[in-house]
Amino acid sequence: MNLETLPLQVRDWIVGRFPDALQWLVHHLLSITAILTVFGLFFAFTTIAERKLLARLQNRLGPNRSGLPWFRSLKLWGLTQPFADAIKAITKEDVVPAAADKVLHFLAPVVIVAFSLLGFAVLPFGRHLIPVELDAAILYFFAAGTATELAIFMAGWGSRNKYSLLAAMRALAQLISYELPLILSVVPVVMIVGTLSTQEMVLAQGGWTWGVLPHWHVFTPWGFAGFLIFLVAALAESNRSPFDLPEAESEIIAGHLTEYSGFKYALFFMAEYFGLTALSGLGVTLFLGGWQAPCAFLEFIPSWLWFMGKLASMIVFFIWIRGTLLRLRIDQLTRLSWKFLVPLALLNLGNAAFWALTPGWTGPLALARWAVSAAIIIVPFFLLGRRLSAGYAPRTYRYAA
Amino acid sequence: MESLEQIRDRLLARFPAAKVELVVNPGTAAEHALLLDAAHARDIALFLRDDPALRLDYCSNVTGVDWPEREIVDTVKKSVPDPAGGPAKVVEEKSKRIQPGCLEAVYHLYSMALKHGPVILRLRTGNRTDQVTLPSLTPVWRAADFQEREIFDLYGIVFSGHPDLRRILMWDEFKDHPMRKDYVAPDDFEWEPTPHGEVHERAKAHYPPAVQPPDGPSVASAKEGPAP
Amino acid sequence: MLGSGILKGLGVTAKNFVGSYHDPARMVTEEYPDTPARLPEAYRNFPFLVTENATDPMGTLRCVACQICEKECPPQCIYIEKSKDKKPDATGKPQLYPAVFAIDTAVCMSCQICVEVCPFDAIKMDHVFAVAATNRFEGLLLNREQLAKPNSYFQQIRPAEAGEVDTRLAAERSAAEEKARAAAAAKAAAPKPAAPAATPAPKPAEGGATP
Amino acid sequence: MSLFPNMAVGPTVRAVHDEFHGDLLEVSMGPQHPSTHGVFRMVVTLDGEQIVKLKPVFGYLHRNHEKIAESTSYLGSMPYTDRLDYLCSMSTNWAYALAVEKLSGQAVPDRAQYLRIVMAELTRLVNHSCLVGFLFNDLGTSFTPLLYAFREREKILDLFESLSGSRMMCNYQRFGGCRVDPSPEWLAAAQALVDNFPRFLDEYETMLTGNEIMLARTQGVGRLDPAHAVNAGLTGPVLRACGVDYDLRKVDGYGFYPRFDFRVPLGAHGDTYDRYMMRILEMRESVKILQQAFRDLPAGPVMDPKAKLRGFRPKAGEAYGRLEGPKGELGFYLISDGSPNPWRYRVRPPSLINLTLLEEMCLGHTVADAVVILGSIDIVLGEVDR
Amino acid sequence: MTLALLLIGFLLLAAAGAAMLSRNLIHSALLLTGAWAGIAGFYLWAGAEFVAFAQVLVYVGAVSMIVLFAVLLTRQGATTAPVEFDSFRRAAAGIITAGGVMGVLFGAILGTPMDVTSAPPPASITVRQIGAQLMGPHAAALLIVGVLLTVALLGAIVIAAVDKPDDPAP
Repeated sequence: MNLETLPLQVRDWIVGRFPDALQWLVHHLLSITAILTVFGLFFAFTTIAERKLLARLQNRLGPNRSGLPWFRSLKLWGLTQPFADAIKAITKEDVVPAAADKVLHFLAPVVIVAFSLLGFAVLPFGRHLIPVELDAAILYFFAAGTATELAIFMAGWGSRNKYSLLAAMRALAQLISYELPLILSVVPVVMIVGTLSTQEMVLAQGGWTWGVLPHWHVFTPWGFAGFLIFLVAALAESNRSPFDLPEAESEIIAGHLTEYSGFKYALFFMAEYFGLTALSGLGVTLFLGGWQAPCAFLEFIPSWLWFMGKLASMIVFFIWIRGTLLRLRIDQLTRLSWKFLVPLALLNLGNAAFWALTPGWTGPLALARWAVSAAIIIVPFFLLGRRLSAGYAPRTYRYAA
Repeated sequence: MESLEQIRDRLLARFPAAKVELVVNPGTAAEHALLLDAAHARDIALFLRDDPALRLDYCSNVTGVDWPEREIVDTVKKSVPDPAGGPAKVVEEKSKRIQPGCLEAVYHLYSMALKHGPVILRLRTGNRTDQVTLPSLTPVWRAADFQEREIFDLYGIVFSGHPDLRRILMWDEFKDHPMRKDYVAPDDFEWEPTPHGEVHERAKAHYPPAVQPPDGPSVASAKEGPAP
Repeated sequence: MLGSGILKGLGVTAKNFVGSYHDPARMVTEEYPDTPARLPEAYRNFPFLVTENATDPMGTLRCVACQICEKECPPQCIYIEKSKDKKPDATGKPQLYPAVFAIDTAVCMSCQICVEVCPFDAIKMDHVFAVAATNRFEGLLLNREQLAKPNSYFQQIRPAEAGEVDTRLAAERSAAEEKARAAAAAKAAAPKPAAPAATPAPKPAEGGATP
Repeated sequence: MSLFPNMAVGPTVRAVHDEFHGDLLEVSMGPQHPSTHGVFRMVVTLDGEQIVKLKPVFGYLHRNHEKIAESTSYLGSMPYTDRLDYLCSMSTNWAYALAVEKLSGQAVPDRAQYLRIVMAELTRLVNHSCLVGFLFNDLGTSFTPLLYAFREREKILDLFESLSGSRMMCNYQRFGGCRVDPSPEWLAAAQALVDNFPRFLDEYETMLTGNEIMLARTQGVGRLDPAHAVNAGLTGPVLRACGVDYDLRKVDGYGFYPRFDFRVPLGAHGDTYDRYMMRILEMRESVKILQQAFRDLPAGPVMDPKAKLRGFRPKAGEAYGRLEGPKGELGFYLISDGSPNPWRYRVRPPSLINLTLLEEMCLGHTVADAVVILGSIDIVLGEVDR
Repeated sequence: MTLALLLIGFLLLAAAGAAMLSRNLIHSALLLTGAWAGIAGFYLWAGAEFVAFAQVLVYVGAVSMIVLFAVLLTRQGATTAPVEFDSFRRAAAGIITAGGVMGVLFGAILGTPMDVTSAPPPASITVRQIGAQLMGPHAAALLIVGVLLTVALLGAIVIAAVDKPDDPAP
């Protein structure tokens, strides 16, 4: 009974207690409840982690006052803050504007939460812990992710409010223009591994050279470039920091969320975090070796701990980005995608093709292979980068005579 | 920079029909001003801005001042020969005259190009009731735009030629001009029962005696209990 | 390189993140209700009337109802009614005292001009900032009893300033006593040469007793 | 040179109703809006994201400060001047004291002049760090630069509090000097603060000045032509960002400024990036002035002995005193008729006049830029509406 | 399994019908998207996962956006007024064309030889086989579709690009 297969044994024990006809149903229901509880708590503690990490970035403490209801003196460093927020969100009055299109206004949060949860079905959390082994898993993941645009449009249009309309337009432009780099950064991995199923992708990243260097895709030139493009596109897809234009609080108040309050607002909030977690889960699976351990001798730690650890580190990176960077304007955002990310992603595709065609280069040739592969991606990065930031440079100033 | 008198003489030479007077400032700051007549004000302003010697390209401050009618008592000392041949007695002759009121716009002009100090222009309206129009100097200095709108809003001077003369601080439906000396504040303020002075009298008129608090604050607040 | 500015920015925030754990300059939160607020001595909020001792506040009020502060107060939030009779003050001179002294703390903006213009050091600025009342009209209108606080409280919140004021007042009082005693002695000496034959002058001790 | 370059026709203005593009959207930003720095309203007409027309609306915080001043004594108006530009009460107090001293010919001892310069420069640091923090908040950072700037600002406000009694409502200057003489400990604390202020500025610059997104979002946004700026009466860092060399500390040389050696930074493009850099460079210059002031602060009285506190009646006459406030030229124009109350009390508000060209700067830009341009002009509604 | 088919079919037809009958254009656009999702459900029932996910990705993700943009750009979204009965001739023309289209459809459905008994579920095809098929015999079709879509994309950009001057030079 080692820790690795503990969740499986618990599942088999529970499923075993049901009659055979129901076993199939119970099996899937169990995996659904497992995902909901684990990622529900993960969402709760991501909100508190975000607020405390942002606070620490800004030289302050962050929420640390909400303890337990009856043990007031026990402060617990604010860990029960998310449950306090949940109660607040539920008890707050849910104001629906009179002119709003009631149907759309109500449906938007439902759709956005449903579809953002679908993405978790194909992520391999552990060596045997994969909810559904789909052959076309990546395609399913992106199919589930597209409906968020629809939901944001419904929210923006349903609220009958000028700011929400502006936000709906911005959100559509942003999500559509960043869907392409996201998918293009995933295609090289599919090409190299040769399958769409996530479990095989993680298996393909197994093994270590000299027992220490893992074969994760991120440690190859095309993988690293793909991972960076994936990060930028994931930030944009989940409306996070440099790209949080739809709810740019300084310009159009809360964008498409302006007319939402109470539990519906909390639902939107939850959907955003689920989307972020699902996307970073996919990133971990494709580039950071999923549940693979970084070194051979660390193999004893259960695989699902590795997955959760990498997932948490990516979320921390997103929070760190949010604490530092400014917001892009809508035309710069779309220009960054079409004129910079998409060409780089296409080049990366070529780069991965070159990598796939030259497995035979060993010894000194391996260095050449690395050099060529790196050059294919770095040289256009500089060229496109210089053209993108043409005319923008820090200036030097003169002083009055 | 030339002295004010030289500027006035050059202006009179340049615009013979204009009436330009020097207004003396009795205070210690001794910042004297030029009183222009309304008709030629804009041409003079354009001249002051574009003249190479002056180049007053920066209108720093535009202020409205309200001078209501004032009764001036001039005492004139006259020596009256004493009919009985005694020494001449000095008698003060008091003559009352009414100085007509007017609304005034004061412009403080500086030069950013040549960095020299204030030339102050004063424009006065005919009277305070019907002749209240002055030529707007916004087409000459855009800086006067908001400040002239404020003078129109708070004093009631109508600036002819201003591109967008609307009230700037009060809401558009407001009728009176609050900064005039004879402005009577509307009586619809919220009752503030600090029962002393003029506020108390006006509060009495508003609220029937039943609601009024017992006189004297000490009694009222004793019931309320001490603030911490 | 395109991303260098962004990377430097990330470096600075990382330094602040790490700094917030060990460098006190980078952790500025003061958990107010738990750690009490540190007020500098010069802090001013809402005036109070100084009384000589705490036992009989209305008796030993320094204020002589000269109404200078009522005239000088910009928002006119002080209301004073003089007393009809006089009462000897600390230096013994019979002075008026305020029958009614009300400050409307809803209007007062704590600008301490009343403290500046008061010739008798009767009104000083307080350190109270947590002020709450259930009724925003009568509740914030503080009367004489609520405003009066003993001199010991004044020494406690402003030690330096209280010390100065006390030494100055003590000097004035001793000077006033000097003058009173000299005047009494002169008065006692004057009647002797005028009427030596009259019954002996009233005992000088009794003259000295009237302060 | 037309004064209204594109008042009527913006770069892409077109008829209100256009068949293919749909009609224009009129949005009212304010008076309750997260980034209008107070109750300021802009009625913006949008074509998609681009601004076609922008009308500022004022008056939501109008208390008629000037009418109150006409029925209060000269000294009584001093605490009200704190409430004009509530971020820089010390320099507003000095401007009012300067005007009254010019009106009544009141002398000011040397130590008081030095202290006034120290307080004015500390206020400049407070105001500029506040502005830069809020500008980045409008640009979209989640409060990080704002809290770094506020960390420094709070230290200076603690100094003001331990000196004048209140953080922002200092009421510190009097006609003829300052109210309180700072203690040696206070001077030592101020010296220490000023010495490590540049460390904060360096950290700020490494974090943000080279940031690519910052360059993209602010360079070329809200460009201003120097000739229009001078004619529209813009003053302060907004004007110097267009390259016009006009700083009252050098031009008027009021107070003891001629004794200090400091430089006035000038911009070249007049856009939001230049306005941001003006504030950063001016903060560095203020630190230099403060160090010189602490070094040779003379001893002596802080208040002119002949100055009268009550019953102050200046001779009939008028005076216009002005100084270089953090936002621009702050002037007080006083007309006295010999009575203890001024006959006319006028404040020249730099925030209001700097907004004259707001529409010209925003035309053609998007909603996001209008917020940033407004943030870079640095207005405080207490001073705009008086 | 047929119960699932009936359920999916019923939902599909209900959504399509509602889309037809609803007054509000935006509602009908969204109901249409619901109908496409129903078709994807049908593919899933038939075991063709790849096609189902492609259907959701293409139709529910992209085409619905195009339909919504079309509705927004022509600004009909707000109007909910039903089309009145204009003239007899127009109504008759409407009925004739509807009848013609229905006739063609039913002819095609009835004409195809379909054995009613439920065919044995085909062995699940792996994505690799689908890839091989696409790259093998159907490579030409794939390339033509790719070119066609790119041309359509460029055409859309050319039409939509208003002759706006480039971004104001920095």
